[in-house]
Amino acid sequence: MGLREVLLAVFAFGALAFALAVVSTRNTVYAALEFVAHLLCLAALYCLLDAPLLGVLQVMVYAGAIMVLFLFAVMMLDIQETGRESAFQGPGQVAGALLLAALLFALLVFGADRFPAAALAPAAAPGAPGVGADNVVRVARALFERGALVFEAVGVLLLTAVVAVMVMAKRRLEN
Amino acid sequence: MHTALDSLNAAMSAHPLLVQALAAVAKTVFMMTVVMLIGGLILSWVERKQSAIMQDRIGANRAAILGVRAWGLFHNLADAAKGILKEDFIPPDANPFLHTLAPFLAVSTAVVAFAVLPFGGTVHLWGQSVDLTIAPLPIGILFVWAMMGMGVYGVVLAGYVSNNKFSLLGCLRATAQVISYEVATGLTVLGALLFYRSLDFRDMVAWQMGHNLGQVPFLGHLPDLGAVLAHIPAWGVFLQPLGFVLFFTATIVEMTRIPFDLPEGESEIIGYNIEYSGMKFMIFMMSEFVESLLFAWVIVLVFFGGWSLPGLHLGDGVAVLFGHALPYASGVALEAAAMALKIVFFLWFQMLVRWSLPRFRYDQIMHLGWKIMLPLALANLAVTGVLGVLAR
Amino acid sequence: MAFTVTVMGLLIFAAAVAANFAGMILTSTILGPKRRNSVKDQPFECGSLPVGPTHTRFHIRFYLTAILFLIFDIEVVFLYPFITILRPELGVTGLWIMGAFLAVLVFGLAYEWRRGGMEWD
Amino acid sequence: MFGVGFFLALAFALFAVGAFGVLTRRDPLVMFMCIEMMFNSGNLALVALSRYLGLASGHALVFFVVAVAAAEVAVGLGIIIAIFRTEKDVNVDHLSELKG
Repeated sequence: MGLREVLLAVFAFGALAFALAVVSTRNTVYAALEFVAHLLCLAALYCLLDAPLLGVLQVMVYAGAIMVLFLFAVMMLDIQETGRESAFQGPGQVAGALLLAALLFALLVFGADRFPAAALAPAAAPGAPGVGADNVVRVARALFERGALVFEAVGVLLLTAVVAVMVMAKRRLEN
Repeated sequence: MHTALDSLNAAMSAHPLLVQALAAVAKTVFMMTVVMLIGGLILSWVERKQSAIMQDRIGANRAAILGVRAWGLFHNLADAAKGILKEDFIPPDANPFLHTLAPFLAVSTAVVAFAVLPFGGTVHLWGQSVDLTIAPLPIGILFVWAMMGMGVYGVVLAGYVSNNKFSLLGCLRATAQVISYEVATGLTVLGALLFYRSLDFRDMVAWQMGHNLGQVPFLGHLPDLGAVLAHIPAWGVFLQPLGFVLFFTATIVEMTRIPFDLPEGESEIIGYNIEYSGMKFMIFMMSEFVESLLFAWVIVLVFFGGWSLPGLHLGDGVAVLFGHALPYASGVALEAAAMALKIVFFLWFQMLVRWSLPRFRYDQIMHLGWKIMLPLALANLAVTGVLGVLAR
Repeated sequence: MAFTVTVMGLLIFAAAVAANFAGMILTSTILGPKRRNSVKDQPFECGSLPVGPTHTRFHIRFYLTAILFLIFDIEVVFLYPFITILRPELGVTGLWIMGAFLAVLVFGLAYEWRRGGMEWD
Repeated sequence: MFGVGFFLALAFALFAVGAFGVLTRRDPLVMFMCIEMMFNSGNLALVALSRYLGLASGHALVFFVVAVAAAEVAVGLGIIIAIFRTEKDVNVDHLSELKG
């Protein structure tokens, strides 16, 4: 087992452990911080899977912007005190969800079993996003040569989001 | 003696990973020393002396060891001792772990960003090529931005866990200010990256060393100037003067120094760190100095040619300075000195700005960021992009 | 090999940074005196007694700023890979692609500007 | 050991954890984080599969997913704030405003 395998194991375990922590923590701020840690583990996994650009995208956008928005929302709602006694649904619902999650996981693991165990394509495969300096260039080609139309659609979606948030905030701005 | 050296050489040649591991440790020690010395000790001394010079005072000069005052240099050691020995106050309602985590995050994210900053090219040791960068990632500059983004958590946590409404308001203002200018910071370097075509700092420096202004697409086409421009190195600042000015301004806001120091406002406003004392408070202050070194370094790499020195060419074991051959080692030393001098210049320039300008009002900062810098950065990018593509 | 070396360097550096600053903070926590009293434990509000709840609600503008930042951060992240292939490969087509995208986002910025989402006082 | 199957299983586990969180939590913000976790498990599967198949298009897809997630969070959190700011109580079970 080389350094790479050890790191993969550590970050995979970290991602799963922090995910479980998010689900089981009562305090919303702690849950948000654990989610950030979960995201950082995922970013490290992306880097180990030869996708450093996605790893840094994950940290910049998810951890650096989306989660900051979450923390702002937590502070705006001031839910440190409320929700303490009723963080979870009733026991029946929890048991049902647990069963469903276990079933889902079992089903999907069964499906994943059909992939050859150790087969990750060599990074030098034609068209593959290699880990070197051309990683960015290859992803950029996939984004802007074949995905140009989707890219424009994403732009329109972001515009919609800005307009929607402005409309929601309008009443409060006028007060 | 000879035999010991020989056996060392043999051992090193036989274990390439050992060479790299030792090199990694050496690079880490070097970088930590630089950051702690400059960010932790020297910059706060320079700050005192620079302000004293500009205000016609003498500045800090009393701290002495055995009567030696050394121009006040020992004040920083006295500060460090005081920081360690002060009471570490944790508000009774605050979570001690998170209260401690906040300053730790604020400074360590900024320092980890140094991992992608090169301090030289590549050297060869025992048949191994060793990059003079701790982590030569292909997405270097984005790594710095990502770490800056993570630094926000230190501020948010400090404000939130302190259980003080002024801390909370201070942290909101600080966060809003820093994230507003992260967009401007990210947009203003893009014009220069259009030429470098890489997100790796080493490629950026290599491009600036390998080109002159005569070879730049739209400048090189101007018939009369071509001959003159061929003597000027193609540094980012010549390609992107507006981009450089905007970037420099945005970085000063990012590190929340005067004239944009609303988050802590030393004299009258109370900010996100009011419930901090002793070493933790000093660490918040130190993170500002660390960021100022970080940005000076990035500016030199992106806009001022990194370690390149006009007229100096390093080839395969030979150095040529304006046509005169030099020993290779002195060429390398010249490059290192050029890099260090450029960084020191920008650190000094940041100090100059800090002590020259009065503080902005909060609405003025937000206005400047969103209504002036962002449109200007977008316009700069659009013009550069169109010219760069059409004059291909 | 190159990959392992990069990761190893980053990890060694990160560990050194973490150990350094954790050491600095812990040393001061251990060495510093601890003398608490009820006045010192009060939230610091410039000498006056604390008034009202700690977690005051704040203005929606902070949230709007964070939203704008999120949207433009996405745009910046798209621009970085784009700029690396604009000149050698995409050319004029690339200008149209990014021009349309930026125009849409600048429209959003202008909308928020006009509706007063960026007014601070 | 660390073939594509490992990463897919990890992605599925994260998806299951996220689904469990959405079903059992009452705090709207934590529920939202769990939805993001499910998004992210999809991203992890995409990255692992494009590594497996040697394609860059999976990476491009992750870019789009993150952008869509950002838009979704901006609007979703806006809605949550708009609803729950008027009430003192932050609990999805007590939310009857949207009932027809």
